[in-house]
Amino acid sequence: MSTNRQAAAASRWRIPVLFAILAVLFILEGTVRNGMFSGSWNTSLAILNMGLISAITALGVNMQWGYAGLFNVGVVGFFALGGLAPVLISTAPVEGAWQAGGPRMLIALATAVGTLALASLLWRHMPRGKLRGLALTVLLIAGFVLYRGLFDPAVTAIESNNPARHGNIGGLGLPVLLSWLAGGIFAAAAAWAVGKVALGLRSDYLAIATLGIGEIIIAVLKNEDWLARGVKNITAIPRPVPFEIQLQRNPEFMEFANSWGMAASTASGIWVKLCYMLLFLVVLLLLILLAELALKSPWGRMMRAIRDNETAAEAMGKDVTARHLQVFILGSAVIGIAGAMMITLDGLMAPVGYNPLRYTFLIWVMVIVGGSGNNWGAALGGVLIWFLWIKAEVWGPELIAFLTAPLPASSFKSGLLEGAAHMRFIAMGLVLLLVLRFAPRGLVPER
Amino acid sequence: EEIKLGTSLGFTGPLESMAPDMQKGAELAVKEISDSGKFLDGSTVSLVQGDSTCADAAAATATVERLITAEGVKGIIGGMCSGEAIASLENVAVPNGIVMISPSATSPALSTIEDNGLFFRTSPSDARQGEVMADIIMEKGIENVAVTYTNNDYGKGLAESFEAAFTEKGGTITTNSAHEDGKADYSAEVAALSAAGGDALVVAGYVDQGGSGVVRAALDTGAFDTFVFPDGMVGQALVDNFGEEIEGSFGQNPAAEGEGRDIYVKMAEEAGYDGTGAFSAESYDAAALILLGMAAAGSSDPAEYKEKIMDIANEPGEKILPGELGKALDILSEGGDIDYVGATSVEFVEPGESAGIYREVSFTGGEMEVVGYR
Amino acid sequence: MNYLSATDMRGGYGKADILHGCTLNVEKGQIAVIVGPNGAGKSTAMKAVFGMLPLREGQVTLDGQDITTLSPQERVRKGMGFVPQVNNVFPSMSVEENLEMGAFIRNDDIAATMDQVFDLFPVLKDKRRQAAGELSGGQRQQVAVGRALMTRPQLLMLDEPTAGVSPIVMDELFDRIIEIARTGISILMVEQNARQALGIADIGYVLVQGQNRYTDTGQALLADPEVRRTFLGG
Amino acid sequence: MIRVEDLHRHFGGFRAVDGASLSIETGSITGLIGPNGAGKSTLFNVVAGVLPPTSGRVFMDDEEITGLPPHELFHRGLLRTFQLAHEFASMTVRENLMMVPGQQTGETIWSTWLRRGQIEREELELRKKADEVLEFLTIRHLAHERAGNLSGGQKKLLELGRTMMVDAKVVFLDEVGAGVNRTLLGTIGDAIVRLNKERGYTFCVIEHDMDFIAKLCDPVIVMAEGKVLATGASDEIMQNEAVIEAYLGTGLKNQVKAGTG
Amino acid sequence: MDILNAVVAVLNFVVIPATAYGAQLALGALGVTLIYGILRFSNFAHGDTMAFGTAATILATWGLQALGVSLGPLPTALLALPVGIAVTALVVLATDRAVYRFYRVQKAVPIIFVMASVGVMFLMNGFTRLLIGVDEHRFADGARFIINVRDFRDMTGLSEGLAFKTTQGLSILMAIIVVWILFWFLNRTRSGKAMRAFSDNEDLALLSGIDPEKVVRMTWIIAAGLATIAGTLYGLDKAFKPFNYFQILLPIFAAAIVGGLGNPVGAIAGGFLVAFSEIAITYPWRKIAGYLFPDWQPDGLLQLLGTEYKFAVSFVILIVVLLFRPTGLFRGKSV
Ligand SMILES: Nc1ncnc2c1ncn2[C@@H]1O[C@H](COP(=O)(O)OP(=O)(O)OP(=O)(O)O)[C@@H](O)[C@H]1O
Ligand SMILES: Nc1ncnc2c1ncn2[C@@H]1O[C@H](COP(=O)(O)OP(=O)(O)OP(=O)(O)O)[C@@H](O)[C@H]1O
Ligand SMILES: CC(C)C[C@H](N)C(=O)O
Ligand SMILES: [Mg+2]
Ligand SMILES: [Mg+2]
Repeated sequence: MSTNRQAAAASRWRIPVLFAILAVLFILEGTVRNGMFSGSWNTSLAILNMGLISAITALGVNMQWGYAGLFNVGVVGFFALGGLAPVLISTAPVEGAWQAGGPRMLIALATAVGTLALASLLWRHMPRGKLRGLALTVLLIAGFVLYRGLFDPAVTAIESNNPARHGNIGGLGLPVLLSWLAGGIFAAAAAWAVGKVALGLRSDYLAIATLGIGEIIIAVLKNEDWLARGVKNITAIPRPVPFEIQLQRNPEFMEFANSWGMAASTASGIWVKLCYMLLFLVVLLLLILLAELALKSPWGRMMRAIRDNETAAEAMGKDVTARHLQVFILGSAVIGIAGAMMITLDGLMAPVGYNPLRYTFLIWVMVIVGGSGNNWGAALGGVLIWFLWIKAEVWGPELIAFLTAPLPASSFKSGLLEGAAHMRFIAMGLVLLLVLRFAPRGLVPER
Repeated sequence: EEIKLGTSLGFTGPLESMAPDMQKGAELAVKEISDSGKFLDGSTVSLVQGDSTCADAAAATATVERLITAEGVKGIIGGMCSGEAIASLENVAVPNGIVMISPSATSPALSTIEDNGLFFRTSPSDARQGEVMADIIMEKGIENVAVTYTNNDYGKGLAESFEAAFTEKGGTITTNSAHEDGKADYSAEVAALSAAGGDALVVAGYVDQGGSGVVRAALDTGAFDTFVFPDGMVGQALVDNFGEEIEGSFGQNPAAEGEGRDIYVKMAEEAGYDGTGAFSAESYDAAALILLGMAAAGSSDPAEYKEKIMDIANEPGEKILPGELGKALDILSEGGDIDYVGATSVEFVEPGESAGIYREVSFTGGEMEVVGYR
Repeated sequence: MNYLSATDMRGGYGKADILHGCTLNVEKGQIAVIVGPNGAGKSTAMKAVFGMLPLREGQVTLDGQDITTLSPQERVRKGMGFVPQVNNVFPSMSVEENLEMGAFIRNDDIAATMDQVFDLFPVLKDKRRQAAGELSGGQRQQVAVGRALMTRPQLLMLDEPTAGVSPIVMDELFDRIIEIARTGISILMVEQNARQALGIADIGYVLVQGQNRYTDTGQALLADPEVRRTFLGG
Repeated sequence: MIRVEDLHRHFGGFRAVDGASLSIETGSITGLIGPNGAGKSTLFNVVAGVLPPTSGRVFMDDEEITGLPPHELFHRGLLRTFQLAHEFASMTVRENLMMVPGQQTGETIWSTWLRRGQIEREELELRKKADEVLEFLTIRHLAHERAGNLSGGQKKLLELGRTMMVDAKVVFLDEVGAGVNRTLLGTIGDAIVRLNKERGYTFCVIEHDMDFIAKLCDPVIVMAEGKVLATGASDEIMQNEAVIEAYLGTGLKNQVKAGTG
Repeated sequence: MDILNAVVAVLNFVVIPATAYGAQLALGALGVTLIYGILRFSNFAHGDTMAFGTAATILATWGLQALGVSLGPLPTALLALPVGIAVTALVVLATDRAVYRFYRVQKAVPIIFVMASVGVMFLMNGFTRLLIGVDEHRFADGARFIINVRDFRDMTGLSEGLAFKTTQGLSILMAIIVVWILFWFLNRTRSGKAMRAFSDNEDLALLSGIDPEKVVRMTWIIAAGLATIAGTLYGLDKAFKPFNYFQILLPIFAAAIVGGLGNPVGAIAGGFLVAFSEIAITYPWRKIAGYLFPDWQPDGLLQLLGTEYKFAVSFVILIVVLLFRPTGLFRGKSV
């Protein structure tokens, strides 16, 4: 018992201390210039901003894994779907696109959804047997033919509308912050559909299903040009913050920058990044607050019970399926929000970039290193791992230069130095293994 | 003064095998200028390497951010792939007012991007290559082709511009379908292409990626034996990989007539790397242009030298080949004019990209032969 | 001389000790039974004897040899067999394979021993090809005991072997245990079915909070009203 | 209360439950005994909705409940314990109990953000209740222990404790006694009787300890090979030839010896 | 004649490539499934282990070629394979000693092992590239074809050709041999049974006198062997490029999981299921229709879905399979 209390006392300080260390890393990155750090606030803040987005993503994954034990390996898919929101909600409408095929497209999509809904009704309400199978097949085939009949011409029409520049359906021109919410909703809707189908699967089997769904979502984003130009990318997505150039042309800001003794470009860069940082921080803290409130209450207890033993939780009256679906949707929504935020930050939607290594596994690393089941841990892991991932680009080659320094010049040494870029992976691997070694349950363990 | 330039190339990621030779190209130009001692009152130049990963826009942006704000580079050679190049240009280079010259980002989207005159590229937009390729194929009397492209903005953009040009000229495209890079197996793609048929297969992909995989599977199954290779495919690797198997195939890549390229390849050989590697020569030119621009402006401030780049790239002036950068510096310091030709016969059109002179190659007897320029 | 002698064992799972100087002795061919309330540390003591728990103090000797520092699998080779209280079968292996695994360290012919086990637990013979994880609770328990018997140990340790087995099988089991003991094998077992178990015990230990509370012959313990009331359910 | 009609549950070709029909009267403490592998646990699992039946129907208060999911049965007042303890291993013992009651305000996610006060109050109640149950089961001192660290018997107690957290109508106990100290088992028996008398719970108890069955249960149902073999008062059953042959055995000698010893 | 043409076309473009690819996936999936079954975690480093093993084999092959050794029509790499396996086994054992053992002693939960394997994946990934570089290597020598298209046409007079590569034949043959040996080992030998017992219940295995460290070592050695063989066959058939070996991890995992994790038969079935669904579903039937119904001139390609969705299709199939068999075709484990 006494050991318990000691552990509790230790963990009370653990979180602030770790966050303080993290803050120091970023301050060093912003101020000190040597082989390890760049000494640029712009760099430091840029890393931090993406780190905050990663932290939110990690938070979403943590909800699914840490609270409920759902093994979602399709993170990249939900993240990408969230990224679709700024494109569809906030970019300017594309002239002629809607007239070309908008309504037809909506009807086609409605047909598809309707067919599926009808099919599931049929499945539930018809008695078992051959007839049911037959009816279902006929319905699905008819629905598919009808859908393709409506869908294909609509796609052709939209995509042939100025394909070099547009060829997509365009956005609604709404404020970009709204699209963050929409990103969450997109991802949540997909999660609902996926969850309905796949949540019956356990652990690694769920993993492969979600992995597949992630790949499918990415494939759709890449190949359905009418949606967001596919691999041809959408650029110039609106921003919620001023452009650096605008600031540089603003005399007041210039004066302000001068009073700090900073060059215009540096100051404007920092300013913009600080604006983003504030926005991201607000979102992150709000989400953590909500998550903590939920987790530290009977809801969270119920989730842990379900994670520990589904059969028993079910026998104790908890609707495991519904809860799984709920938390899967919530977590995905959070991932979607993060996805929308990243696209806003990048100002670019490039589906080719969505690769699972970066947007699924790296996020998983963040969650586990941070400490799964713990919101602060996940956030910490998110920022920290992102920092290391970026710094590994510099540290890797430094490391190998250091290691090979004593070697005499030879082709072996130059070969090693040439491969220095790959030290990025080695450095990342080492960091991961070291953290896991010294904090096997994560930096901030669940309890 | 010590001036720094940065490279932002995909040293890790799907094009990791292409990046090193590009880096070497840039290094060669930097070294040549730096060692000449004639640059901006004896300033030295150094090159800072950055990893753009080719695929991950966020990582590329972070890299360029570091190069600019932390390393303080005055110009960037990169990005490598169009998507990532656009992201880092819009998010970092333009806000910070730094010049970026990409050796290899060829997406048509970059022609119209808002860049404040900061972005240039030593490769042409793919919009042009489509036309050239269509001409070449038509002239061979082939009217029926299947197209497979790597599923990114480069591949798709090229495939679309080619399709438009080719059908315009009366040809037929039996299928125009994508392949993903880095997949384990391309049998399905080849099966589909073969079923669609066609007298030749246009492979708008990367030679050390899915492009080769598709060619391999197509050869093995006998689906096609004539291939058309655009820039992502043309390279020594193609000859090494397939040798006589692709007898009778042909292709084109941006590279201009003249000794420039041969000189560069020789220089590269002396420096111990392969100068024929895709976009390696373009990287040399990109670095040279930035530095010569600085020399012409007499300043390393991007806001000033960005204005000079079009001037030095085009006529009038004395033609400058690779290895003659010292001479160029001399001319510039005397206030003369130069017309940088470089390794790829640089000729810039508005808004600051290579006009697009292509070299037509064919594969006979296990060798790649240059048959003409257009 | 005791065949097994575990003296003054101290140890636990984390920082806190569960065993506070517990001593267990079994002579050759004897049956020793440990009883006690839930959570007294009976299973912990068994694990300690088997080397699955680091001891902070105390010593375990087998046949006069000090085995305190040996690993569990080395103790198996010294002739100890153990049936844990939970997780005591290989769930995805067939019943037959479970028994074979029991004989893993033996190099001689195991067919005869297996027949003996099947004689003892006839159900298992019918279910020999079925995965142990699909058996009923009591059948699993029988597989678990059978597995340990396959080792042909010199010292057989059983943690609640009769939990969940039906009366008829339980009687069989106790009869068989007596028989085994007669062949010179020592038995150390934990039982909640204390009255039957103490009935056949040569020596009984009552363990409370990691300490020996009473130690006596089985019959004597059964006769002690205090012991009966507090530990044996009246 | 519970009626089972011609229930079958097959595993592949094996008939674990093979046409069992039985009923559990409201207010009774019904014993369910039978040799190992008779199909008792399988029957439980089918009734409790864990396994779908191959055929046959289950009724509760004349309403068909065949195939309803366990959580729904819980809300109808049907509770069960598991033969192999199913504790929530990483949660504390007290949390294991506190999570049981349904309809907690704090279990809907919106209320965790909006109705903190209400939740606080409910939690206090729950904590008190949980502590009472722990007290009763003699494991109050373990309230803060991880449930996964409990001893085998303690886990069984926790299983039982969970059913005491809510007002149930019918409780299925699958071998609560196995591995539980006999003195404590006596107390548990008393508690079952008390819950039955005072709160009107109906019980169905699987147990191999015949003393326990005899003291508590009336009637007793005997299963063998997936079918019901006999039903009756416990002393009747103990004399039943078929039951003795299939289940009890004649060799009660140890027990007798112990009883007189 | 036309029917024969149709059959040959399907064989050439669907059956043979899918079978060879399926065999390669199956071998990879066997390694994954073995680790999962016995050490109970999904080993993300398996793809890079394959890459490393192949790199080692290639280096050995070059060595042999430099010595002038050759296997005639068979690739020299087969001779180099034992060297590759040995080196990989050593590396993998060292990794276990340095990384995984620690967590085993701690009895860490599987996800920690998974993450540790991600760390190992990064390391191996880097080391392989340092060892052999990032470029593509072809190391298949010997005869390329058992039958090639031209010969087949000349032989049969059909207009469709049929190609069967040596490496495809090798892949299939090796898969059969390796699988057979593995089965025999796991189900018939003492060590094999000890491995299964260990996978079922580690503590009880200990109580039965099984040395857990020995089991673990054995598992890693076999996994290293499987990885090297799978990687080398794949590299021989396609080409070796370190980057691709991370990509192939995806279909390999899909195969292992859909077959039922921990179940070797499942891994094999899964490998073929994945390969065939990728290749067969997106196959356009126009040519075949042309042979079978010469009068019919369809406009489209008669393709169910474009090849850009081939992964999507194969995953949809996997998901459907899992919906009906939640732990895979052959009832796998789940931790
Ligand atoms: N999943 C399964 N697959 C195959 N057979 C099974 C499965 N579950 C149970 N059985 C078989 O069904 C029969 C009945 O098992 P059940 O668990 O219902 O017995 P029980 O009456 O509860 O016995 P016990 O008193 O030993 O707990 C047993 O013979 C068992 O082998
Ligand atoms: N893995 C563990 N980690 C921490 N504490 C444990 C662990 N296992 C058991 N304990 C604690 O040790 C004490 C003794 O447990 P043990 O299993 O030895 O009891 P037991 O006498 O066998 O009880 P039972 O009759 O219920 O099986 C218990 O209070 C239990 O909570
Ligand atoms: C490296 C190059 C082949 C890149 C390609 N041209 C692109 O724009 O993406
Ligand atoms: Mg115990
Ligand atoms: Mg049972």
